[in-house]
Amino acid sequence: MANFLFYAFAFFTVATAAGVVASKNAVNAAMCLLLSLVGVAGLFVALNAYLLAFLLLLVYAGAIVALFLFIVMLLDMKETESRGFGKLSLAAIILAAGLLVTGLSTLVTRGHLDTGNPALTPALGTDIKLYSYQLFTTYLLPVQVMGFLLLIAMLGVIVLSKRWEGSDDVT
Amino acid sequence: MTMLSHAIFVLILPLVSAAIIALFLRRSGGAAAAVSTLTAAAIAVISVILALHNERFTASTEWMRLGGLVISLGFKFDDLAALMLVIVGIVGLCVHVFSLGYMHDDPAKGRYFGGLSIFMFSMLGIVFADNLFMMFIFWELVGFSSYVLINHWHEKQSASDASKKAFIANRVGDFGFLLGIVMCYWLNGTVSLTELAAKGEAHTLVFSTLIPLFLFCGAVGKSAQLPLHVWLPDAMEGPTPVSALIHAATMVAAGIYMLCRINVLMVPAALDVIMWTGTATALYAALCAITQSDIKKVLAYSTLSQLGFMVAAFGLGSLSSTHLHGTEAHTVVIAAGVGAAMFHLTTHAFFKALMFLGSGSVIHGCHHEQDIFKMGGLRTRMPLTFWTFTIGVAAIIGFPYLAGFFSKDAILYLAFEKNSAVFALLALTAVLTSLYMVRLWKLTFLGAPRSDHASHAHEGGLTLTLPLVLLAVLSLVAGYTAFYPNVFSGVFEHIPEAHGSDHTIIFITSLGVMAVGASIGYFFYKSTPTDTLADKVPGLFAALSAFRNSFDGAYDYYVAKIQQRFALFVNFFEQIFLAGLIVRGLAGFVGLCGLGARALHVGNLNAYVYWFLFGLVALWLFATGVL
Amino acid sequence: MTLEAVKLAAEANQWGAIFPELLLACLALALLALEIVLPKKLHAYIPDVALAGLVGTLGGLFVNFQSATLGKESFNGLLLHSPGGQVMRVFFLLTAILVCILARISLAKQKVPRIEFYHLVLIITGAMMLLAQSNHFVMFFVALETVTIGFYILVSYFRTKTASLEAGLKYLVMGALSSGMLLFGIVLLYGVAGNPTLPGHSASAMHYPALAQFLVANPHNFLAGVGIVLVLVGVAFKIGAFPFQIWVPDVYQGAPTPVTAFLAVGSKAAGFAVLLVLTRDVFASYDWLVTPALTAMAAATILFGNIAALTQHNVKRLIGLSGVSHAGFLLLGVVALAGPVASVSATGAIYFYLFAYLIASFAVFGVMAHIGGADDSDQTLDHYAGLAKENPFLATILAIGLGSLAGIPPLAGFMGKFFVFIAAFEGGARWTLALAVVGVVISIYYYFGWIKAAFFEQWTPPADTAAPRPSRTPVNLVSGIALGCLALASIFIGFYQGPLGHWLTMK
Amino acid sequence: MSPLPFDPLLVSIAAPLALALAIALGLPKRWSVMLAYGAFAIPVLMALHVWWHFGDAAKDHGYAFLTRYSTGLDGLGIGLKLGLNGISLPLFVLAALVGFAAGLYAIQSGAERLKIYLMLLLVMQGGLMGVFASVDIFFFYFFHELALIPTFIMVGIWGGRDRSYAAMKLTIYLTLGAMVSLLGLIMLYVKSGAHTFDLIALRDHLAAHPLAATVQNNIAGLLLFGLGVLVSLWPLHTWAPLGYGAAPSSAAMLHAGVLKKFGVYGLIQVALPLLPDGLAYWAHPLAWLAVIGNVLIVGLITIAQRDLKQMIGYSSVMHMGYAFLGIAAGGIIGPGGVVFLMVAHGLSVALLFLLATAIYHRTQTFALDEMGGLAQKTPVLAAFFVAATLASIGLPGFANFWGELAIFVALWKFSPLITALAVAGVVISAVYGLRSAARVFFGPSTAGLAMVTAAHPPVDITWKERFPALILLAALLFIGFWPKSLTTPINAALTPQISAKIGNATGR
Amino acid sequence: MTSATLDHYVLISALLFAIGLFGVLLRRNTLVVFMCLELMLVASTLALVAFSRFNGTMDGNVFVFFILTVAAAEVAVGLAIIVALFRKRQTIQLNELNSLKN
Repeated sequence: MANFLFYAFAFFTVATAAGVVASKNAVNAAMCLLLSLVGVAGLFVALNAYLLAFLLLLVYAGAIVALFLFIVMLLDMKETESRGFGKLSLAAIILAAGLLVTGLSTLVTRGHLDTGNPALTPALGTDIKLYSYQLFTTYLLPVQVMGFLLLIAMLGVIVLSKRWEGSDDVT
Repeated sequence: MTMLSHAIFVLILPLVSAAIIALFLRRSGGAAAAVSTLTAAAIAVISVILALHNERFTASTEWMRLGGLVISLGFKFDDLAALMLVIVGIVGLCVHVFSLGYMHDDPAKGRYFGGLSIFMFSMLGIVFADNLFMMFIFWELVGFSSYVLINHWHEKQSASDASKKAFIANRVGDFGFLLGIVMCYWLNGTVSLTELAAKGEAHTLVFSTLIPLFLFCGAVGKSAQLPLHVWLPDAMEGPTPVSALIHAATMVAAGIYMLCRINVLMVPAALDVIMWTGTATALYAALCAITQSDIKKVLAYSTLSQLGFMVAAFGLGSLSSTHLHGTEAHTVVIAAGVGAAMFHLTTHAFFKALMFLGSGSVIHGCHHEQDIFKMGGLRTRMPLTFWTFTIGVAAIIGFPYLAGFFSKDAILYLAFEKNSAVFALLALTAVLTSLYMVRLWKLTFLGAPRSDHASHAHEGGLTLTLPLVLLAVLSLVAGYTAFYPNVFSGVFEHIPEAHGSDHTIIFITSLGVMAVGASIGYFFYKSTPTDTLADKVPGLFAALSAFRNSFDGAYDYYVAKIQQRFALFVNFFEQIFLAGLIVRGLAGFVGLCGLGARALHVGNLNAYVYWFLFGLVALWLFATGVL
Repeated sequence: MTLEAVKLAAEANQWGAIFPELLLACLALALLALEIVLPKKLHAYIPDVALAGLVGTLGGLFVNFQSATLGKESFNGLLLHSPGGQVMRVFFLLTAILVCILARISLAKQKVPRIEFYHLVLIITGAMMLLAQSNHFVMFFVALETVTIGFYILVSYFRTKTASLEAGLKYLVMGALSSGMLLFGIVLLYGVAGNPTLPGHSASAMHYPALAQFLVANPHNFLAGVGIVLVLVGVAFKIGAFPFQIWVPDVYQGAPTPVTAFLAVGSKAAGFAVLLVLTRDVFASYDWLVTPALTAMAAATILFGNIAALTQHNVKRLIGLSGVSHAGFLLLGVVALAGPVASVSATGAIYFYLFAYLIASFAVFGVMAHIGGADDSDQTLDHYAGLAKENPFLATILAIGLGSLAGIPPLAGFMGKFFVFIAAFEGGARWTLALAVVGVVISIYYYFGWIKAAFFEQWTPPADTAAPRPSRTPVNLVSGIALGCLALASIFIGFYQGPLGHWLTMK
Repeated sequence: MSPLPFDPLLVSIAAPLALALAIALGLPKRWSVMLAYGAFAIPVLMALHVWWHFGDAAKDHGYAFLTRYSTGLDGLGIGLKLGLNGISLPLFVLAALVGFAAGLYAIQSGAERLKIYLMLLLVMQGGLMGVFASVDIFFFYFFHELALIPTFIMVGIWGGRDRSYAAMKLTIYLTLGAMVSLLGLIMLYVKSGAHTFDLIALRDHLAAHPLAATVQNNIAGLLLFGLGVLVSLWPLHTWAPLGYGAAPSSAAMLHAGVLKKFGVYGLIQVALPLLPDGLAYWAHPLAWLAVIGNVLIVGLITIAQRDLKQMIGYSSVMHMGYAFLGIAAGGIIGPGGVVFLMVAHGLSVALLFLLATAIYHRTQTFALDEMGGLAQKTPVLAAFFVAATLASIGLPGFANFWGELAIFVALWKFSPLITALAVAGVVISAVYGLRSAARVFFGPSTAGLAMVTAAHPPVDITWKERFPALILLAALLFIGFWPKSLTTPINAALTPQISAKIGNATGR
Repeated sequence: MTSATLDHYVLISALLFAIGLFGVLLRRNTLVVFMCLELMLVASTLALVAFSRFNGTMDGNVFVFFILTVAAAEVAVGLAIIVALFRKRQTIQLNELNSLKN
């Protein structure tokens, strides 16, 4: 069952991720991203990281993708992405794809990792208490920094978006 | 005062005089002339004292030391040096005195007399030098003073060119001279003349044909032998007293003096080269002199020719004669070349200086007219000059019992003994000498004046005539070795003397050539404003002129067409190839790379992402050593 | 898990050890508070508060330089307070001070919010200081991202200018891309180092010492190698090393001049602080991998940076590409450190170089801030023509700054290069060193070209009056003093290295 | 030690630099000019003082007046160590003298922006004093670069024709040379294992642990290339004539006269004692390059020049060929001759540049073809110029002669053929030297000159020009007549270390 | 069907990463590019969680928190920039956003 779940979610995730790249339309891409995230969340579940799966859906799917969609709608771009590539860029794309495939296959063939029996390793991700313990003791400093990160992100969005008196913005 | 301190005083005195003139008396020519002339007088007096005093000495002090290279400042005062010293002193004094009158109105008198003092200093340095480095140093310095004095009337293009030519031709000779010195230094470990002589005595000298040949290069330059003779006729652009002193009596003779100094280093092969060079120069110059119309140029070529005689004499080498003392036969080797050359040098110095000063007197009298075809009839107008000049002419053509007669006989005898081809050629040269000298004499002094200048000519003042008289006397008596006190025996005992039948042969030959040449000269040439030879045998005249100009032509061709063009080519090569193609090209290449690198920043983000991907791959490949 | 354990873990958080960072954070918050509290006419003084606060923090840091925590870990091993870390703290504080001074000049020409800029600078500075001292990949990543995201905002801060926004977007995409690679590298390292079947594995595999131990035990692990290379890519982006330098000219050109300076000096130095720690302490056993990679990168960076700068006419792009070449020279020092024969003086040489670079760069940027007009992405060499006549002070500062950047004795930049070269030679990077020499020679051309423009050329107005030269901002007291100090420091350090010289033998 | 209460070497470095700094900080012009006299004179006084006391001074490894000042780099074995040995002493004095002359000339030149001009010149002067007083190789290099930078700026601002290109080319070339030689010095520093730049310590260390032959060859190769660029070894010389052609006179005097000697000095002071095998390895290629390239090719190029200043520039390139030949020849005579020649050439070329500018002020041109007959108007200037020319072509009586002579003597042992070619250069130099003197001064006046002189009647050399020229000329003559003044210290410095090490001239 | 091992998860993660990277290479719509960047971050989180699970360590899981936060902040700022740029230039096509170049 676990295996089936894995394969199903894995396939789903990869397929929808490919959809993000392949879709003509930004809205479609965002929807594909959303689905892909759901797939990843599923994989998280398969890895017993329930909290993280939930958070992923909440933060990514709920907030980030929504934001994307919102912006896509807001900008309401009439033009679609120009299609077709020049010979040079086509060659570059093929080369890049080749490189990526080569890299992946190298990673798979050479990067084999033995693991102990997963059944025997403790699934620490299930324990919510552990997260909080870690976040508030060991990783307290990064959490504080994160706070400031979010603060400056907010500030940044304000600076970049708000109209200021006297500014010669045109919209 | 010891004799050494006399010598030092003599050497330093003209330098001090020159320094004083250069520093303080540049604008006051009269004072400069006085200082310089007094110096010359002192030199002459002390020279004679030094020579007469029977003390011969060597002394040296270290001048520079660098590692094992020691260059010393020394005195080698032997009979040879003493003889040369006296010649320089006396001729120098005469010329100084003559210059007082001759250069009286020159605006740059200070510079002139300063130059003369510098020259005296340099020349005395050569005379005294006890080693080749020191000799080289003063060798160069006489070249410098010659340069300054030839260039005295520097606003004349010809004077400027002539001085340059003289210096450069001398430098070419010095090129070899220096190499010879350096080679001798490494081969024999010393360049001290005394030590070399000692090694020669001890038969430890290392011989090499190259050393004397290299050293001879110096003499070729300084004594204006073929093929570096070209500067001497041009050097007549200088004031006439300068020509008398430097380009007739002393400096040009330094080459012969130097050869005599290094006689110990000579090897037969080198002597042969020297001999033939001298002979060729003698003959060539005599041929050139025939077609000259400038009084000084005739004398210049005659000087060349006489220098050729001396060099040839030196090249003929030593004589061995066998005397029978009872039953024992003594073989005596005398350095006949040295003796003959020095003897001729001595007599030549006097009579050639006399003639040059005489010509100076003529030029002065004729308001700087130098063309003999515009002279004539000066005999009556300048009688003293005429008579003294006549003595000079007689001396040079070998009129019996005058100075030149003895010395030339000695050379001819030596040639007769050693090499009959040389003898024949020298004899021929002697004919020519008589011919052109008589031609000059006749055209200048006899007949009717052929120009206003000549007709208004007049004798100069006492300063002009007094030296003439002195030199004339010397020209009369200098041929008698008995005339000299015994102090020069170190030189004069080597003068070859013909005895018996040889003596007769030489005497007759000598008389014959003199008579033939003089007759042709006297009877062939007419006192006309044009050259009789050019009129009568224009082909020969043209041929001789062309022959004379051939060297200059060749050099001019070399300088203008080869050296200058090659220099321009090399310069072009440097500008175009080195500074252009390579340097600018490299810069351009880097610049192109820069443009290429600049073009990579296309501004498109997608393109930039490729950089990341390819960069990642490349980095991986580098990291794992694939690339 | 008892309360005791929690307490114990909490006590490991020695907040006192990061008091300068805390001060900066508080200062940043205080700025925002002041903006709300103070009446509008007093807003003009808020930047001065920031400046004063920074100077105060710097002073406090100096007073407490030999702090009790020096050489120790804090925050459960997240941070390591090394002497090098202290040096970098000073470096970032200095950078921040100078950026603030530049900002006072540049922002005055723009209609944009002011206070937030200083706030951002302070937060980024704090994050950089933490970054330089991080001893754990989580801390590293978080601090790095704080810096990066802060820079996204700063680069696009002049949002009324297309250039600034476009630069922001480019920096955003490239930065996110590099962060992604870096993160993936960290993840791989974490995964490998925590693998229970491998020797030396660790439960806290993102802790540097633990990771280093693991790498020593597994000297040829493939995945670890991939992880290391990916991390290097991420850092290489920060320092602008070839081939991850491609964003540099565009972003430097578009960004506001103070931000360009901050990027060129602060961000780059942060990258080097991290790279230094990683190559020296963490990846040391993978020198077979790191050394060739860094060597190739250093060589290519030096050459490319200098060659590409050669034909630039826009001075911001020029200084950006010259900065790339400086990254190459610094990488040379890192190579010396990572090589099989580690150079003793390499660490100190890099620090010295960084300080020399800081001093010289800010001198140049300071002049640029005065020369540039409102549209400061358009600043070409022509704008400098005749500067020496019109404003000899700025021209002299510029010449000294550029001379130091070019590495001309007796200026500090030369000493930096000299030390790095020695280190590189000791480290065995002979051929790269030879290339570096070629690079220095090439660099003379554009640095000197700039000086030439300022000193030897006259300003001739172009035929079309469409592109008038922006008027030059007069030098005010603070920036005048700051620039003067920078120039004098460049000269002084060139002659007398004093205590900075001791770094060179610092372990 | 010197009897002075202060370090004369440090003072002679610091005095010009201090005034330069003061000018930079805004000293008024009046004061700047007045103090400049002092700042240029102090090094001369100090130099004469140390020269006078050198013989009696206590010495360590041949170095007198040793003092060390820490600059914070003791850990690296770098420190400002000042001292003079028999090789640096003559050059130290040279730097002081030429600097003084150049300074005096500059002060009176009335150049535009005189203050900055003087400031740069003072920096140059301070750097030059430092170059020759430094016993620490690093500072030796450092001061050289310090002195170099003003050259670029001076060419760029006050230069003549093509100044922009010339300044750029000069800068790039010299940076290349400096960087490559720096690389060599770093290699020496690291490879020696002594981890010090102190020349004395390095000597001791390398005497005990000589470097391997290949290492020596590599280092010597780098140094020869790098310093070769700085000294304009053919074919790396093309910056020199261009740069000198464009440089203002005082800068050209100091650069061609003194600064350029840095490279040769470095080879003698550093490479010769430390890398004897390395130098011996390169000796033949170096000698051929120098004799064919510098002496013959550049000599011919010099003949073809039509611009007086460029001609002097080329001639200085040519004479540097002799310096390289002397180094290649080895022994004591060769390098000793080179030191001699450096001093002599420094004085003479500085004099020539000074006079060339004086000529320019009268003719308004450097083009030889447009000049002629100036001697009629300015006889004393002509005399000076001819004297300087003759000095530079090696006439005895002037210092240059001894240097060239010693080099030729040493060279014969090395290779007679090369000697012959090198001596041929003497003829070439006579050709271009006399040609230029004749073109400028002798012969009838040209029409062009007549026009210029009609507008500005030329005055003869003024005292403002004459005094600096006299200093240089007097020094040339003094050394020329009393060569031992130089050779005594040179012998003392070269004999102990080098005769044992470089064997190809067996102690001579 | 073999059971899902760590290798499988790493492969999926790497695949996601590669797809994201490829998307960044390929797409010209800034928003889509940005989405692909997010995909790359997600790929990392997947690997982290997998490693955390199989290695039996907690750090990876906690790290995901931080990554998510960073991603959120990044997106916020990024979108703000994109919007601002769109307002100035009326386009968000990458190939049209090249006013900064030589």
